[in-house]
Amino acid sequence: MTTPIIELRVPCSPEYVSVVRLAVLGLCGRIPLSYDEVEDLRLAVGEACASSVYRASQVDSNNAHIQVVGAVDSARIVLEIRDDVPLAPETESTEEDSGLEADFDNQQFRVSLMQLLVDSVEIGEAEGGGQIVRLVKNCELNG
Amino acid sequence: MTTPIIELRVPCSPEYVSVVRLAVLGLCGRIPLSYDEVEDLRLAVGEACASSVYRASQVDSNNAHIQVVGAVDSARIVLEIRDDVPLAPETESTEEDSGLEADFDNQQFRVSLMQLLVDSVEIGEAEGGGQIVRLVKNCELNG
Amino acid sequence: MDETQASRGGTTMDFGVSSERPSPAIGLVSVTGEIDVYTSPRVRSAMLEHFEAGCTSLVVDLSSVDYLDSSGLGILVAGLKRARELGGEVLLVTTKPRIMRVLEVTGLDKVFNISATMDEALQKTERK
Amino acid sequence: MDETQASRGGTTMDFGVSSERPSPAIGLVSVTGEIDVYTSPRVRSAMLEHFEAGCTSLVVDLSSVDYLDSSGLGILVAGLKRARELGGEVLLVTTKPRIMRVLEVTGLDKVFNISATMDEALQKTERK
Ligand SMILES: Nc1ncnc2c1ncn2[C@@H]1O[C@H](COP(=O)(O)OP(=O)(O)O)[C@@H](O)[C@H]1O
Ligand SMILES: Nc1ncnc2c1ncn2[C@@H]1O[C@H](COP(=O)(O)OP(=O)(O)O)[C@@H](O)[C@H]1O
Repeated sequence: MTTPIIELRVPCSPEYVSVVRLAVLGLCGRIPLSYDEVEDLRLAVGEACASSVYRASQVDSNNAHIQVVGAVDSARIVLEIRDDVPLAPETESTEEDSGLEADFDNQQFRVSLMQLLVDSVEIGEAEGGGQIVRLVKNCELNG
Repeated sequence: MTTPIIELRVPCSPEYVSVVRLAVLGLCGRIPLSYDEVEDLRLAVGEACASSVYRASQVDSNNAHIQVVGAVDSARIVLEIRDDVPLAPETESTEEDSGLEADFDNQQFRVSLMQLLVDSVEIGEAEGGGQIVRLVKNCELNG
Repeated sequence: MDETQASRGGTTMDFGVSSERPSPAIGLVSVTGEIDVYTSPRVRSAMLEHFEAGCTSLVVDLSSVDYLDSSGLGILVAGLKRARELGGEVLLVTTKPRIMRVLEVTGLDKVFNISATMDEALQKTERK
Repeated sequence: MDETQASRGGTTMDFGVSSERPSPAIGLVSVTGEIDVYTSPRVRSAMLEHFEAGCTSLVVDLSSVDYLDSSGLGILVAGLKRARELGGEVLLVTTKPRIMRVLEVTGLDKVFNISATMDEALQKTERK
């Protein structure tokens, strides 16, 4: 990653995902991306955060945080979304007793959506055991 | 300060002040403040950042950063805006050779403006030598 | 309030859900604001209430929604599954390019019946 | 583009300054977006250009500005000082409550001549 230029840390809970999206919007004001490219990136970042929030809810991680590090240059914007929620071993998704299952709303779908929205998505394990999602969006120069 | 809930770190330069303002806007979505109260707070935060940016420009601090720590509860929002720009000894403001002096645009005016906009402003020296501005805005419950 | 809120960048403060039942079998859910991991449970509740009241088809008005993430998509798809089990369907109302983009990119524009206006959607449900 | 930009919360992407000279003595500066520590130098340049071209009075159209910080205020006050030295003045155009709020809280609503419309401001300069 090139020089990190912004860092943001919020609680890993649903109500703070919009704070991250707004900060990313601010960061995008500094680079040559079109309206649609910015919105695609904002959605991808929202998905990465939603993935962290979902994993935190599965393990009752009340003190978990999401950290976002963003770097931009004239050619691309790189965003790393990292959490400190222990990566669980793969489990069968548990059925809720709710009567309207959001079983479509799973982690794999989030990953696919991110891949459709940005130029590169890498998912790995952070030091200390959380998840890192690294999103890259290339900028078209003079675009 | 109560539990810090968001932390944001950006380069101490003019183009990143709007990123901070947008993140504060996101944070304000979580608390019972009116539209005008939120805008007052956003302006106060912008002034604190402008003060850091101005001081960095005076000492050629290219690698300086602004760190914002925000905490909210139902009664108030507390924002600390901290930089790592060495606090200069008081100097006479130097005249630019520009022909349109912004001599009104000084640090004291920023402090006064912040005091008019939020309920409490405290300015101090950060560990390591930078400036900390601590802004408190009280929330009217059910307001 | 609408204009000032809008100019402040769509925080979740602006979020709202309202419900109506134009006929016993049809539930109408109108959403304003951003549908994300924080707000989508409220959309889910409104949809569930209609099913529990005996509706078989839902019309979800997204014409004032400009952000829709996978949490919201998941809830819409779950609602569609439920409606189909009951012999009904879920119709979406939107013309917003960003919402169309998300539906297209996920292929869901082919799964949902999408209308430009509420009237058009209601006519489609009546025709059945 | 205007509507979508506005709904995205006023990033400095939307910023713009344009200049006109309706008469040799009067410079007109129209600003769109947020005036802050990043964008205010562009307002300053536009004002300076008019003075250098021989204008003695400026009309600064802030009717599409919804954020104005101390950097912007400083530049407007510096411009007013220069204009007064030349026997002219600086007129502001705005009806935005947030801009009026900043001018009132700083007492600058009593220092600047503020008009609701550009026409009103231009009439005031002609009357002199
Ligand atoms: N394409 C991918 N590349 C890297 N990691 C992936 C990919 N797809 C899924 N993962 C990882 O696998 C985890 C579980 O995915 P999945 O099995 O779809 O979740 P669910 O429990 O909802 O079924 C995700 O959180 C993600 O970290
Ligand atoms: N009311 C105050 N409370 C605490 N500190 C203050 C106050 N007013 C000014 N300061 C401090 O003094 C510094 C210099 O202010 P000032 O002399 O007005 O700046 P300038 O160099 O523009 O004249 C500010 O950066 C601020 O840290």
